[in-house]
Amino acid sequence: MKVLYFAWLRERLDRSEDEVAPPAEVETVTDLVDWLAQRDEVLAAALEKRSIFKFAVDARIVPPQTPLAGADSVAILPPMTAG
Amino acid sequence: MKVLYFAWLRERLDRSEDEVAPPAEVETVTDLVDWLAQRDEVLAAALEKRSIFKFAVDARIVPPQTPLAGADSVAILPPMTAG
Amino acid sequence: MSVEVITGSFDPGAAYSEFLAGARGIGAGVVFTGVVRSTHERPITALILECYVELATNEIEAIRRSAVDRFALAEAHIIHRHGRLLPGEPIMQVMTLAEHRGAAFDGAQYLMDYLKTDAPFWKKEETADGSKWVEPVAADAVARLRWEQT
Amino acid sequence: MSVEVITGSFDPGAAYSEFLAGARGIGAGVVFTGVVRSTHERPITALILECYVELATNEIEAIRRSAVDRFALAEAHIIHRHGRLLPGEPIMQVMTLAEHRGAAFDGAQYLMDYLKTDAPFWKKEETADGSKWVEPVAADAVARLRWEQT
Repeated sequence: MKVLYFAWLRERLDRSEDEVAPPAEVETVTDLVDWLAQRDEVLAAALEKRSIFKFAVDARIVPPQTPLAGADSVAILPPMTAG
Repeated sequence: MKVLYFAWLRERLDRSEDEVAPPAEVETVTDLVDWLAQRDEVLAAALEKRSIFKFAVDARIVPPQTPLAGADSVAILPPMTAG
Repeated sequence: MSVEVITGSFDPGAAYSEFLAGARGIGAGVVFTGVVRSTHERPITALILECYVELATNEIEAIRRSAVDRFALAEAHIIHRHGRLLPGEPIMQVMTLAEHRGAAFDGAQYLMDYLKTDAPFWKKEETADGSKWVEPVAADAVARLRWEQT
Repeated sequence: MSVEVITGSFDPGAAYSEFLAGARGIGAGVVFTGVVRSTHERPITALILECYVELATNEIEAIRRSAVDRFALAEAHIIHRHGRLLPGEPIMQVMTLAEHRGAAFDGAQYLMDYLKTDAPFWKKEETADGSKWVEPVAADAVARLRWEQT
């Protein structure tokens, strides 16, 4: 599964994506983000204010409690500034 | 002094303007309209619902109680439908 | 030129391009275009717009200045046609330019709401059965009121 | 094509002309254009827009459909650029078409308010002193809320 990073989160991590294979108990987007944060201090620090982020599974914005079942990609999205 | 008529008021009167010389006691726009209505039954009937009309003196919309002093033209304006 | 009261047609997109050309460094542009409507339920062959041109020019310029002041617009431009117009043709257009989108949208809506009730134009619809003056819409008077209460 | 997520520039007026070309018989068109701002107080040399293109396309199309349904729009079109943009260039444009002006204005404002908070674009300002990500504006979150309360 791919994890995608954008904007200042991408810059802070110095990469735009990770290829990961989380264990079976990582069931939801929230579980995945927790699991990623445990393995990466920089990510953990960047995600400190977790509530400001949105998440997308396979290019659709979803609530954090969404199950990962079968997902190819999960994106972690800092607050957007379109328009 | 010219009195200008527009839209359905112009059609009902079958003319777009009158050249008039009201007496000195006709001091305001309201006075003028009253004076015109006394002289013209068709105009009196057309102006029955007086409150729906607006008035312009020398190409500026003005309140009905505006003095005529020195005016070159007074326009009687049916409800507008711009836009 | 910020107010145009014209008889010929105009190109809404070209007019907008020209308006925006002066927008360097300004963030938000809004346009409203009114187009002659002809629907299946009420087909018309033409729309005749009568106008008191001198008053229209004065009145629209006054409305424009009041919008520019009230919403701190960087620019505002109004085009309004009169004469005989065909279905699908543009009748009028307002364009506003402001630092932020709220002011640009509010300015354009304010201009429309005031034009509807205060600009000396009168519409007559031409149909297969003859022609008829368009009645003013009560909603237009209500739309205008909101700007007096705020 | 009702949603365009593009890197090249576009001509706001030409895009509006093309949009209106399909408007025969529809009364009201509204456009909003966002332009790259560079002010005396905060001069920038460029605006970099990062985008998650696939998500942007999906999300903007979802917002577009919701606006069309909610305001009974005859048509709605959104153009949004990404990449490196210069001051004075258009960033994005929304265009709506409806029977009456209220729906056209509301539809365009709704689209803007949702795009601001839900479309995956991130702005970075490039200045003489370096570059900096643009902070989201609290007013944008508030602007969006009004559509949830009505």
